[in-house]
Amino acid sequence: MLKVENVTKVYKVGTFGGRTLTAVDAVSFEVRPGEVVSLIGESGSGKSTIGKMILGLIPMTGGTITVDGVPVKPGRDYYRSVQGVFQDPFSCYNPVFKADRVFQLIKDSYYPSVPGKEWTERVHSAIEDVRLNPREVLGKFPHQLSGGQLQRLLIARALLLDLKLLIADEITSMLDASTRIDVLNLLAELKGRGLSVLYVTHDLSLGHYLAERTVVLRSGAVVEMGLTHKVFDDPLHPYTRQLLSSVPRLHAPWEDAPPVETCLYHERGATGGLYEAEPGHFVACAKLDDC
Amino acid sequence: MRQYFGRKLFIYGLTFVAAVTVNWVIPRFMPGDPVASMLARARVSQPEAVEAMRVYYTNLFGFDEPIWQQYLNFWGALFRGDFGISIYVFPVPVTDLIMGAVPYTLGLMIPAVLLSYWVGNRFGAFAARRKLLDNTVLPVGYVLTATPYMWLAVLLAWGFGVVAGWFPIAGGYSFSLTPSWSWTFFLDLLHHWALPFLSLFLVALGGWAIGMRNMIIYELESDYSNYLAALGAPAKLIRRYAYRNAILPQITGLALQLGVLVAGALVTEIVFSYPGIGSLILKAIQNQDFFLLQGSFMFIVIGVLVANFIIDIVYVLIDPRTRTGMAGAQA
Amino acid sequence: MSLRVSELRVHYKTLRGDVKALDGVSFTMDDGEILGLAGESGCGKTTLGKSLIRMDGRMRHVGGTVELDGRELPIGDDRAMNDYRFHEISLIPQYSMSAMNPTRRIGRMVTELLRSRGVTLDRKELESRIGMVGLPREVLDRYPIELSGGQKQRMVMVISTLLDPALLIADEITSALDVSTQKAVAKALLGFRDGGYVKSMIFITHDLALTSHIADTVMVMYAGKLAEKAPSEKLIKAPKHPYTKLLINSLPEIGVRYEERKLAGIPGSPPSLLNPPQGCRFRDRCPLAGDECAEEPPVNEIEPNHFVACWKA
Amino acid sequence: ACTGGGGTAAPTPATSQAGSPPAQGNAGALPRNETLYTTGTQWGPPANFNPIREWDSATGTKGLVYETLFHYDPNAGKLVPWIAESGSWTDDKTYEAKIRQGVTWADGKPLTAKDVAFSYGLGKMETVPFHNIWDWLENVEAVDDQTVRFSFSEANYQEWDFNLYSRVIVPEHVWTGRSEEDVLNGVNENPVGSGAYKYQSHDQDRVVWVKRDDWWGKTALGMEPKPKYIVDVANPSNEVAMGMLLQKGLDLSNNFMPGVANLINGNFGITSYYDEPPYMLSANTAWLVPNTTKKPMDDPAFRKALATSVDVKKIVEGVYGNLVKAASPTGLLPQWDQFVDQAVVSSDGFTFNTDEAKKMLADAGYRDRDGDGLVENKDGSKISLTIEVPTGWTDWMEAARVISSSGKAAGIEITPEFPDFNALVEKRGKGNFDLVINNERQLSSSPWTYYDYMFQLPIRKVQNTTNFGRYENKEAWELVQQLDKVKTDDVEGMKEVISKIQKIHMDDMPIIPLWYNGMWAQASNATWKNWPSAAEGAPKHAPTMWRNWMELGGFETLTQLQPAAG
Amino acid sequence: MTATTALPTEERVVRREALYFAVRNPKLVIGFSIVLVLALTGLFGPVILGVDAPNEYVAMPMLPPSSEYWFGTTTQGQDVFVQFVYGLRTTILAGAIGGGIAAVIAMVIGFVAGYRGGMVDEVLNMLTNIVLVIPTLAVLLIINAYLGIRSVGMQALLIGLTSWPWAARAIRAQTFSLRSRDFVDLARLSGVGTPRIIAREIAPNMSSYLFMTFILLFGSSVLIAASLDFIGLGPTEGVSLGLMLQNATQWSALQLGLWWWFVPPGAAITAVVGALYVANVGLDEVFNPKLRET
Ligand SMILES: Nc1ncnc2c1ncn2[C@@H]1O[C@H](COP(=O)(O)OP(=O)(O)OP(=O)(O)O)[C@@H](O)[C@H]1O
Ligand SMILES: Nc1ncnc2c1ncn2[C@@H]1O[C@H](COP(=O)(O)OP(=O)(O)OP(=O)(O)O)[C@@H](O)[C@H]1O
Ligand SMILES: [Mg+2]
Ligand SMILES: [Mg+2]
Repeated sequence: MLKVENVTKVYKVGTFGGRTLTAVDAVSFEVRPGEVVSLIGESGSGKSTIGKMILGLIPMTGGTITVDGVPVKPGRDYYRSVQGVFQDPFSCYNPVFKADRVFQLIKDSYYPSVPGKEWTERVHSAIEDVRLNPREVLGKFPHQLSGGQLQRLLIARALLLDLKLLIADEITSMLDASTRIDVLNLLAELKGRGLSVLYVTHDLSLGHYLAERTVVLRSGAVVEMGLTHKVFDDPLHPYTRQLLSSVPRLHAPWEDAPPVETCLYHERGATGGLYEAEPGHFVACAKLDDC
Repeated sequence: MRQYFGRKLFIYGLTFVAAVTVNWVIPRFMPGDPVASMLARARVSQPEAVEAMRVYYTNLFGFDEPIWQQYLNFWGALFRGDFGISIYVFPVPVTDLIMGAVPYTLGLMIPAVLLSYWVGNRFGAFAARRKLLDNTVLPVGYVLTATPYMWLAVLLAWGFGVVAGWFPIAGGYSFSLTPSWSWTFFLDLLHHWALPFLSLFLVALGGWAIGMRNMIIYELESDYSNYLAALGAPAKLIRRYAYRNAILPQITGLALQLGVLVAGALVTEIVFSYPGIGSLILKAIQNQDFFLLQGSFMFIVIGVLVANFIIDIVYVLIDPRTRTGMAGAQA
Repeated sequence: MSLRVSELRVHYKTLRGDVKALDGVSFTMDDGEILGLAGESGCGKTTLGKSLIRMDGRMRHVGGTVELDGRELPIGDDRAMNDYRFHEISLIPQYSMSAMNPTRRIGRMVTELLRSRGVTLDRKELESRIGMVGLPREVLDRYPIELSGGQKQRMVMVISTLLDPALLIADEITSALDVSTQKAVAKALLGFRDGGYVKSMIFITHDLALTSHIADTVMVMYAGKLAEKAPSEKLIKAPKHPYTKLLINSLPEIGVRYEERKLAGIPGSPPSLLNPPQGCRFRDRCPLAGDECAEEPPVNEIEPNHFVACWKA
Repeated sequence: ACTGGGGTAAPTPATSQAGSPPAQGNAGALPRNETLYTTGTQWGPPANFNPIREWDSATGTKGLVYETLFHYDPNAGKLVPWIAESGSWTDDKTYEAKIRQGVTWADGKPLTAKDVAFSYGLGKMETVPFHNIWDWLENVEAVDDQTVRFSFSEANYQEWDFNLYSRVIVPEHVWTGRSEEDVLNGVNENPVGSGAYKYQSHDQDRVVWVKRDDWWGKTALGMEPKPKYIVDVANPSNEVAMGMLLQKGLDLSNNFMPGVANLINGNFGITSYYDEPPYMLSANTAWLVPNTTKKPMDDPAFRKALATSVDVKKIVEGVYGNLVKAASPTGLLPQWDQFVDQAVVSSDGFTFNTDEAKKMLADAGYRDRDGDGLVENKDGSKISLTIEVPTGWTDWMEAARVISSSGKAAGIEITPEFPDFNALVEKRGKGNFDLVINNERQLSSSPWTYYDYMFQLPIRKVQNTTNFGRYENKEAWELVQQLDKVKTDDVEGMKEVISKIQKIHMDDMPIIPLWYNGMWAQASNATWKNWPSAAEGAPKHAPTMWRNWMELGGFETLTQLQPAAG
Repeated sequence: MTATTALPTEERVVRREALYFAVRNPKLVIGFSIVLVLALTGLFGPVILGVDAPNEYVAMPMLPPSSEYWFGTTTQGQDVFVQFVYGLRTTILAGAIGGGIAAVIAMVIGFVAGYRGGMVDEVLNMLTNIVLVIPTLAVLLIINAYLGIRSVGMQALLIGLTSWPWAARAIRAQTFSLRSRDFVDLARLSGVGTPRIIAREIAPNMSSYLFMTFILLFGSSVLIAASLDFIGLGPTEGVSLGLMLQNATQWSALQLGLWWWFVPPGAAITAVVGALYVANVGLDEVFNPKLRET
């Protein structure tokens, strides 16, 4: 389905682009049909950048990304099957227009010939799919809707297309605990319908809740990836361990993991590529025993 | 840092080339021929004499060469500080005329710009968010910025000069004096300088006061101001900090405004017959003296360019945010 | 008894009427106690924090009193409050990232701030505290922009507690940080309390899990009112208010997977604080709601130090 | 005459005296009571002190520093001996001038006949503006130190008189060896002249002259200019000049000052030649010049109708507030009144009359065929003329508007246009215009200069100074040349020729005289008094510093001034 | 997040919030009232007065203001009030055209540079810089001095062509920050092209800002035009307030006591521009809740 190979992104930074910053560093992973892969990492580790490159919103510096074997080609046809939902639902809506304009844009681009009535029906059913009441949410301005409602409308919007892949970039970070869980449940359902989802997050518990497989990023490079339960139950990389230990848990005290800085080999993630520690579980260090 | 300056220099260099080219091109493609105007001035009627003079002046101004050669010559001359010979103050070199006028213009502009900037900003910062001041004094500021320079200047000249008789209304110094290094002369200079300065100062003052007021209101509402207030810092400190931050955009404002201020100085000089570049330009226009016009214009362009460049550098030096921006902390 | 808040009512003036963001909240705090304040977005947490130190222009003190160490705070009087600020009550704001003047070096700013409050800076003390939160002392010579988010957060923490206030209000100071920084900041806070730099602390967050790690007592608010307040252990393990229960149940934890245990959110949304309904405000979303809920439930101390505002508790 | 300005907001003399701007009694400052401040001549920074550049040398270069053989007194209509003691035609083609004894240059050297011969000899250079006299002047020689002899191939008596008081005499010992370029374009710093003043200093906006104590004229002429210093201020704008005059910072302004009548009538200590309209002496005639090569201006009948349509009174009163006088139909200046043939004027002259103009148009075949109130050409094509004056020349712009509207009233469509001076000069020279206003001939010793302007032939590709209307009339031009050859003391002979010329002018109207521009002169009595005026006992010279006018009375004015305090 | 229970009434209130504050903002109300009065005077004055040649000599020269000639007459006997009304029209027109052209250029350049970024941005930035650094008036002087045709439109055009740089910079910065908002990406994901995104997504978000920019450009155009007129480089025909000022000065109006000729045009320019600026601050307060007085 989605294949990300050796993708690199270098930004020019500084007032006049005097320096460079490698936001994504030779990242490779794969998302299979009907699978949720979660992309985990701290802020600034390059998660959104990867997502946007897949969506063709920013150009890559190196590597290839293919969807069903076809390289990313931003444009109407590509977006018919690949869509994204972003982190901040409030900024996804143009504040001066009504929220349902996002549906109108889809119609104008992809279904100009569908009669209005039929279109309304489709929109209604998509909205009902995300468990919203069309009458409650249509015809309103973004600020009159809650974050959860907006977020779900965005998902409904994506559902209007013949979607194969959805990039969900931290779609729950702005939500209330209770709304959050509703949205997650919805994603999980979509997966059941055969949709591939790349779920970007920095909240480990959410990634764990949803994904089949997990990719852990640090400073733009993959440090560990594999089946979710393997990564979480048996974290190999010290960074993964540190992350896991920092998560506040309701019923357990904070545990202490040795800080990553003490490791001689992990100044900046991996350099020698990934090492398959066990089948389907990759880690960016071959010298774990020394840590 | 080096790259930043390299970049800036490049942009300014390019601007300079463009300005010079524009300056060179415009007169050449407009109607009216300077040689013809010289001839018309001389009131010569004999055809042979006219022809001889035409040849002579055409040659003198270099119009007999191919156009590209004229362009190159212009550049060459520019670097020699040679802007040609004035037509209406024939045969004085344009450079001499400009050099005679520059001290007056700078003497007017620099204090007017700096003082109005300083006073205006202070004043705006002081008045912001103080209901009484905000509602009484600031409207005056609006009125001042909106005042056409010449209108104010003429009113001042008439009121303080002609009616009250406190100030002279023309010239850079008394017509009875010869320049010398004496108090008398200096005071006399000051006496003549006062009104033109005042008219420039007042109009600019209003602008800065308003700019600052609008800017500092945002700063007073900003997070760091709120934090200071929450920690019980006195209003004075908060205002001082807000001022420091609000002044930064005002510095860029200064760069943006410079062209306008030059225009203001021009008009003011004309009203007060102040012997600066402005008066020179007006005369050059009235007398179709395009070498003088080119020269004066070049001078202004160079002045504005240099001022902008300085402002750009100052800005980088005093705003830590731009400096770290250079180091890559900003996207 | 260090802090006693009784029946505090604070409203926001708006065009459409008063937003009753705090509508009669009472609680007490002991010396040395860290009170975690949790609740859905918009339930009035920040408002409570602000009321205790500095109300903004739209806030109006409508009723109730606040006592700190036996003295009543003039919370509605901006000028009179100034004596208490920083010295007695201090704040780490939600906006720590932008709380420091971007154009002053941090050290200088601190000096000037202290001087303006009539205190001379004890440079050694300052440096030692900076060391405590794990920052190099060179930060004092830097501009805020040169610090990372977590560093700024910790720096503000140091500044706010320099005068050893009796009460520190920390408003959502960790929500913008990633988990490892979050942990470091939280630990630093605890260290401050333990080091005696602050006597007591109100720790505002909507992350219940995090609160439970820091706070001694957790208070859950709902729509401008207190819902439940209990020692943190107790509140997590045995919540009594249906809202608290549902909230805790909707938190996914590592180990929980969709396939194995499907979590559920709380249906509906909180009422508007413009015209809050009569009676229990959670009634519309509450699975247990009954007729008695049409009347406002009082806050009962059902166990020592366990307060609940619910008829069913 | 004006009802408004009276005394409402105008400054009172008392207050304006309080703060007279020139620093008084300051060390290094020119003493106010010995200094004359003038303005109105110099239109920019003093550029050069080269008397050959009569058109842009610093004010006073000719007149104060360099002198001419004669001056001319327009009132008496006579040449006044100056450097020359006398001059006469020894035969029809030879003129001899006697140079005064004891005339010295500022450097002490004596001025001799050789200097005179040298100075006229400069005209042999092609680019020197008076080069054309060498078309008919054959030779100049210094017979002895005191005698110069001019031999002519052709004797143009009228033109020669004009030259006698127009050409400056420069010192041979300083100028000899100067290249043509230097003579024409040199700055001539530190001018060495024979005149009563010498250069002291200059700056962008002024030139300062100081009196020569050893000027020859004191004894030879028995006159002495009074001001020790003369400061000529480069022209500020009208209103600034007026303000300075009110502030007593100026003594003599030769600027056109609109509305100055109010100040003259009010009690501001400002005087002019007449204390009633037109206030000023007349200096030149402003004409409306039709392009006679264009339709319908090639038709004398149309031109005449056009002349009749112009409401000059409205210009005189409305635009100039009576500061000028309407011109007589001949346009000859009042000083030349004796040469106007009244018989010709009354039979062939024109006066403003809209109805008459309409009738004349109709009679000549210009009728309104499409009913828009405007006449068409004889062939039915539209007439749409433009009148062009340089932009910024406010009074002329207003005048052009009046001409346009009064033309319209008579049925001629005239649109005012205000191009830049340069563009206008070019169009004017090439004949690409319909109507322009022009006044490029000043008062002179002879109406010949006036008619020379009007009728000069041949028409060239570019007309630089004369006959912009490109009017071709061989007969008229011959008459003008004939006039040139009439001896200047033969007034009757002149009248006879002029009468014929006037007839042609009145019938053909190659140019339409409009009004007499004033010899603008507003003087303040605060420091200097006894300004020329029409009043009894007052000097009758032209109070002006204008270029080429010093010899017409400007210099004499200086000699008659008296300190106001004394 | 709290506004889930949005009621229809609430919506109306919110929609009209800007209006609510607008009509209660004294700066805005006073500013716009003055501009409106003057604009209407300029627009309909000539029609009502029924005069079509404002430069005609209609009365005795130098009459002080009276009931017949409200602003008195000039040295030539022109009715100052008639000229004033016509001048107002021209001046406001010059401001509108000049400001309009400048605003359009600033918008095009600002939007494109801000949205496209990269090389395009650099080049446009450079262009902006060049025009910015070359002093407007000086260029106008030169062009004007050598230009035969000088109509109001031409003048306004030239002003418009040279006075846009600061506005372009400001719009660029705004666009830059809007560009990174997710709704722009979302529009791209919906297959919308760049021009449409700029026009339909970004611009509407800045409408109040664009309007304010236009106001400022309008004001500065009026002032520049007045300066040009005053130096004698104004339109060669017609009346404008700047030309009136020029004429009044050239005919020494003040020195001769004709203050009624000199004062009104300058005062009107000051009033129009000043009122616009005041209104602009008012607008700022209306659209920016932070600035609203509490
Ligand atoms: N347009 C840009 N120009 C320069 N640097 C950028 C740009 N966008 C992102 N970056 C940098 O690239 C790195 C990765 O950014 P990215 O947004 O992908 O992180 P993230 O993992 O999504 O973080 P978060 O969890 O905060 O969303 C960061 O260091 C960021 O500063
Ligand atoms: N300035 C204001 N004007 C009007 N209403 C306000 C204002 N500030 C806050 N409110 C309202 O008051 C209520 C309480 O706000 P408060 O900021 O205290 O919530 P909170 O619990 O801190 O939420 P969050 O978790 O989002 O910070 C909310 O309904 C909010 O909409
Ligand atoms: Mg991201
Ligand atoms: Mg909050």
